[in-house]
Amino acid sequence: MAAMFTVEHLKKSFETENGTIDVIDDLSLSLEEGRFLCIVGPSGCGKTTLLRILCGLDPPTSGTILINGSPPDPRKQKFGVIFQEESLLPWRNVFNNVKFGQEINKIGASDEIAKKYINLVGLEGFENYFPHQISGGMKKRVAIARALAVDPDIIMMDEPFADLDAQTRWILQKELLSIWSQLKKTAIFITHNVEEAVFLGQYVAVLSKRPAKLKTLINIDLPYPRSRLAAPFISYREKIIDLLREEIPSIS
Amino acid sequence: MAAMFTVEHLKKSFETENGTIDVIDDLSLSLEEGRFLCIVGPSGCGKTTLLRILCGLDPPTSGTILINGSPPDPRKQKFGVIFQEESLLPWRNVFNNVKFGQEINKIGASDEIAKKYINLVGLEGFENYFPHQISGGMKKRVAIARALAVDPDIIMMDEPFADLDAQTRWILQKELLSIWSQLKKTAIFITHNVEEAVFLGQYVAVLSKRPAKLKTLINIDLPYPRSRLAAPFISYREKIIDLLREEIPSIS
Amino acid sequence: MSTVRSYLRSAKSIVIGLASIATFLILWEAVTRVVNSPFLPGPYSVFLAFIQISTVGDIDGYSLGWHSAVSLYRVLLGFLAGAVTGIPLGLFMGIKLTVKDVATPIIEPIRFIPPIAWIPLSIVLLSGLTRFTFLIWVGVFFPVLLNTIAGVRRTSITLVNVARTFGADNNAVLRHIIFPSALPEIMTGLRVGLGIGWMCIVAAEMIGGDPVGLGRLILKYANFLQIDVVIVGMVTIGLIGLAMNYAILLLEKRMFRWRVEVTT
Amino acid sequence: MSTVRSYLRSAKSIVIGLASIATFLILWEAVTRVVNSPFLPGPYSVFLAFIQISTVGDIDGYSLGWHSAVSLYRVLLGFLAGAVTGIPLGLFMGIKLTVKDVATPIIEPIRFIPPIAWIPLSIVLLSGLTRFTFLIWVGVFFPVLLNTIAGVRRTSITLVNVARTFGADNNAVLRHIIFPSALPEIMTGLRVGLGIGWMCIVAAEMIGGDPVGLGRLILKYANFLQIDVVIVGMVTIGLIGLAMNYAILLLEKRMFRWRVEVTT
Amino acid sequence: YITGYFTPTPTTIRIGYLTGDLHQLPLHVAIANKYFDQYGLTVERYEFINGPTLMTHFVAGELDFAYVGAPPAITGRANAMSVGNVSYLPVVVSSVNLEGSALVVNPNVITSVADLNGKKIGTPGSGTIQDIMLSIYMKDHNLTLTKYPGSIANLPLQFGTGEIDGFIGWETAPSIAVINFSASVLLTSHDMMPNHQCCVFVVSSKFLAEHPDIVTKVVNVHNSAQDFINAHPTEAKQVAANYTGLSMPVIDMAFSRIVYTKTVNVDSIRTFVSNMIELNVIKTLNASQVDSFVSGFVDTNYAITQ
Ligand SMILES: Nc1ncnc2c1ncn2[C@@H]1O[C@H](COP(=O)(O)OP(=O)(O)OP(=O)(O)O)[C@@H](O)[C@H]1O
Ligand SMILES: Nc1ncnc2c1ncn2[C@@H]1O[C@H](COP(=O)(O)OP(=O)(O)OP(=O)(O)O)[C@@H](O)[C@H]1O
Ligand SMILES: [Mg+2]
Ligand SMILES: [Mg+2]
Repeated sequence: MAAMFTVEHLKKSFETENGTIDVIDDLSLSLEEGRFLCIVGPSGCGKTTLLRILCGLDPPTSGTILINGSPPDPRKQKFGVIFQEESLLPWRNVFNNVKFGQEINKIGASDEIAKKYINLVGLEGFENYFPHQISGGMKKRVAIARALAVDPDIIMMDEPFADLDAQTRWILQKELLSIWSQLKKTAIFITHNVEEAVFLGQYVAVLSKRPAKLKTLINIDLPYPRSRLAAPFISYREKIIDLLREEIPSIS
Repeated sequence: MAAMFTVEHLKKSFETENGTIDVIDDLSLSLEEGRFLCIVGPSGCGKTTLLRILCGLDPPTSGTILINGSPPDPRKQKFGVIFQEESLLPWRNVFNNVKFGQEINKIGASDEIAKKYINLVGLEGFENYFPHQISGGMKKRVAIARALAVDPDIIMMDEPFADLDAQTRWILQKELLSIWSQLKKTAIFITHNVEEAVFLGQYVAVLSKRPAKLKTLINIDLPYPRSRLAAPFISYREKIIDLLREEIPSIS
Repeated sequence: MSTVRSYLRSAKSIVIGLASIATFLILWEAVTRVVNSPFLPGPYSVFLAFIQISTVGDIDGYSLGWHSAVSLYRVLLGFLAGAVTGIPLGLFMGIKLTVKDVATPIIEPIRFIPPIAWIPLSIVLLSGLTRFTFLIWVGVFFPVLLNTIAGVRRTSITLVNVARTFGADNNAVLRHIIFPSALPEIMTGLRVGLGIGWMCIVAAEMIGGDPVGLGRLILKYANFLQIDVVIVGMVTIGLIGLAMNYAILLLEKRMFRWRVEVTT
Repeated sequence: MSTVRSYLRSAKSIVIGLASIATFLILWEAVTRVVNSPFLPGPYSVFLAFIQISTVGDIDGYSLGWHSAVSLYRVLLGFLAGAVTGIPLGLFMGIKLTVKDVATPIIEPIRFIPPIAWIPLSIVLLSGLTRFTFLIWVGVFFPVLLNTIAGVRRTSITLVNVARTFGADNNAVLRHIIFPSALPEIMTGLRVGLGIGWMCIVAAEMIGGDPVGLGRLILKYANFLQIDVVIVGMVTIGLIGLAMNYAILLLEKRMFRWRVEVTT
Repeated sequence: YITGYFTPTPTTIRIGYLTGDLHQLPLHVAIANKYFDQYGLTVERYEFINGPTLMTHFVAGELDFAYVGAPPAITGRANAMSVGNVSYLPVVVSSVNLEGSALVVNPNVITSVADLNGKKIGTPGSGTIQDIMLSIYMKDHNLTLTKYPGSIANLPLQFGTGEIDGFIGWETAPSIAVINFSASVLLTSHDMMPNHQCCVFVVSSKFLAEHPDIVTKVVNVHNSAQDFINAHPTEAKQVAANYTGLSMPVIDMAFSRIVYTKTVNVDSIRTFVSNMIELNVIKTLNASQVDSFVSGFVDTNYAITQ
């Protein structure tokens, strides 16, 4: 069962000791069921904040978010979320970290499914390792396995592949696409890698610099599997890079 | 003052409850003063482990590492290290995090220098924010500013730009090159982004999968500034990608 | 958090606090009526005794204020001694296995020994104010020590590594990383230790001398079976402790602004 | 860590431990000789008293073993009561601001009140074993409570968020994230609480009854001014406490294998 | 006075006494009537929660005089002598009181001595006079009862809750139980051990050697106070009421069971010492040393003995 997102006039600001900081400003967006949306935008623009609001962790300052007509609530909709920061439970080994989502979900933790996703992300043999005993990229892969192992209706990922080498990244991109296309989940995927966005997304949302607005929503009208070297692919990529360049102040 | 690295027959293994795991196996390498070395290799191959040994944090299981003839010791050589994981002091705000390295170094914490590097990484205005109030990419940038602010003799970076958008990344790559070329520091730079490796490095060390050996050391014989679209650049890139592809098991 | 919201929040918590105290007093009065023992005075007779002791003074003529001041002074000395010994030793025991190996077999058994059991030895070995200080110290030191060690253990190894790569020696690591990182546990240790220090005041004041101090007041009136005054002593200790605790909490709040705290 | 290395390490720490104890005993003997007080017996006369009390028994005919068993039972009951009340309440006070607002103004003043001061009330309100349990509980509860709250505050908000996005309700967050994450502090609280519980044994056993229990032994012989037996009681409490503490530490070691600890 | 020449005569003396103990009324009468001032003496008062704690301070040299129960003074002296620490031994220079304890019981349960069989009787701690007296009485009358040693402050409370069927203790605890919990007095200490010594007035051996003149003055003060109590009981009771804060009925009743006298009952002290040796409360003396111990303990130059 997939889901339909509608975000309307979303605003988010934080109160700090240094005053109010506006992070998202009047962002509207809608996404049909089973679609794959990639989000790109400058560092610090508000992507992670947006994701946290979309999965119901933070309330918006104003505006509405509806998933299939009701506000986001992970107790009702099955999310598979991957956080940008380290998010493994340090007291559980790799295997039990992957099983964690299942346990919470009460879908009956299945050792086989956990095993399957551990293999998928290339971590067979490391099941009994604790998080502090594996590399940065391996930790990210455990988080990916954990999110997928709950068979989520909605996949939300915040730069899941940033710590991975290109080769591993490509493999996992393909796996993700195949899982998504087989099961028709709705996917929201934040990335800094424009090539990745064009490779994966049906839509790419380009956000402005903070406070984040929707600068442009691009429909990537290419069939899967896509070739990174094809001319239309490259032209989409260049277009998005140009859009981003407008947003990023020449720091220094 | 730059430094010369010699690594000879380096081996590193860890004892775990699941037995011994060999991470680095007979790795030899040398790097003259003032050179820029990039290291690429599959996720989990041992890059971070190597870096930790090079900066004196971990002892090798066997083999020797010498910097200018003596074993690595951050109390004698001035390092500027950027870790792959989050490494900001949560109880210090951005400004004081950047000043932290200087305070330790006893080079007299200078507000101006801290300010300069905060601006360099595009964080002006966030000086008083605590780490939990800034984005993932911003945290990485604080760590970069902190490492550079001590005016290190040896720069060692573990995927410093992985969390940044392409545009910010390019800007910082250029800044890094200009700092390095002006002051002739020795730089060791771990990355998953092959393009980045070719753009920055005088040498690119391609490591094999775990246990890491030096698969090939490539001399990137291109003048700075390099153009990412030039044919020799692309051919270096493709060559390295091919080398890596041999190492990465098709996971799943 | 906005000032308005935090203002509302603290107003709310004061109201809730007053309500709980009121409920507590009503419950107390109810229990008193049910049990109906001359030795379980209700809140009102305790209140009267409170007025009596604060204004007129006790049988020896010492007022409640004086009793409180003397005990407060003794507890503060012991508390300071506990903090000054417990925190550094805890830090060193946390990071130096050798220090731990040397100190543990001596310290561990000592920490279970009741303060009262120390009285004879403290009379023989110490004199004057140091006796009181020692007996309070016995209560303060161990919570501070154990919590400090626990805090050291919580330190992120990554942060230690960051400091090391910048050339930090053990000292600098201790000062810049381990200490601030262990501070929340150290503060908890201090708060627990403060409570135990106060708990030791009766034992400490069993040592002879002027019949002054809240512990002495309690002992004296327990002997006369005037439980209302005993309760006045208990309540006074509770209130002073509460105030000291509140001061530490305010300090904590300032110090730990950087923390994100979990609430549900 | 390799088994050989950890074996060597524990052998080394045992040797160091024995050496420190030896040093301690020598120092004790030296101080005894210098002070030359009837109330500061040396290690040897304490040893003789130890043999006497363990084999022949005290003046009432109770052996040291029996004293120890009775006190151990009382302390264990109080300790369990403290753990069973302190941990859940600490968890709830840590995560629910309302619970905290209600509980704080009642609990905070109480935690400073000396156990001895509770004796009159405990006699009036409680009976039998519950009194002992209550007076030990007074010592155990607060360290466990405060440390549990501190542990909850340490919980990483990211991990809570992870659980939430998987659909965890408050209960599941508590069970799967907050509790395991606070466990190191909770264990510290339990260890501190165990120490304070033992410290309260003399206060608890001041209540009349069979003249049995280590606290009673101490009180009894303090009355006779036979400090050597008082010290036997102190040392026995120390050793039992040490053993219990060691058991908790072993448990901790098993539980916290996942932690990387800082040493320098 | 050669020693007096070398050591300036002190005008300030340090006196220890026990919290709220009606037995030690002479001290409070002497203070209230300003007897010390009349001899040019200033008193520093040191209050203690029980006799053993007082003795520990005493033997450490922190007190010159003390009002204390005979048994703690005996154990304190015996212990100090055993390690050859003889500077601050307690020496009895006068009596404070005789008797002054009682066994009170629940009249619904116990009406005769025979009823004590199988009952729970509280005592103010193993090794106290009362505890020892009860043991001796039990043995002499072939009684078996369960002794519940506790502390004096708690005995009336425990009696009130019905946890014990009676207790033996020093005044004012028995009187409090009678008045608050309608206990009845089964036996007074007079019945159990007539004229037994209770509290004594002691001076430290060092002070005695150095300032015999002052000791004489202090003993005179003490003795005048004793005379006053016996001559003016009403005024004395008022002093007692002021310093214990207890109600007049309690004080009246307690007063009737306390014998304030200047005369030390040496026989009674000898009995205590022998019993304490027998019970192993004193380990450093044996039966043959009792006489020499007691003759050193009671200084007949000052104390009137019988
Ligand atoms: N709790 C907070 N308090 C104050 N400001 C915050 C807080 N959380 C986020 N911000 C601010 O919101 C802005 C956006 O943060 P966010 O993490 O959403 O960025 P992002 O787009 O994910 O960036 P990155 O690509 O670097 O991860 C930042 O400027 C940050 O400082
Ligand atoms: N403390 C440890 N105990 C056991 N194994 C460890 C430990 N630290 C690292 N390893 C293992 O060493 C291997 C290499 O880890 P390392 O972090 O060096 O990889 P990496 O090359 O940096 O990977 P990535 O690109 O994902 O960051 C991994 O297989 C990891 O499991
Ligand atoms: Mg982000
Ligand atoms: Mg790494």
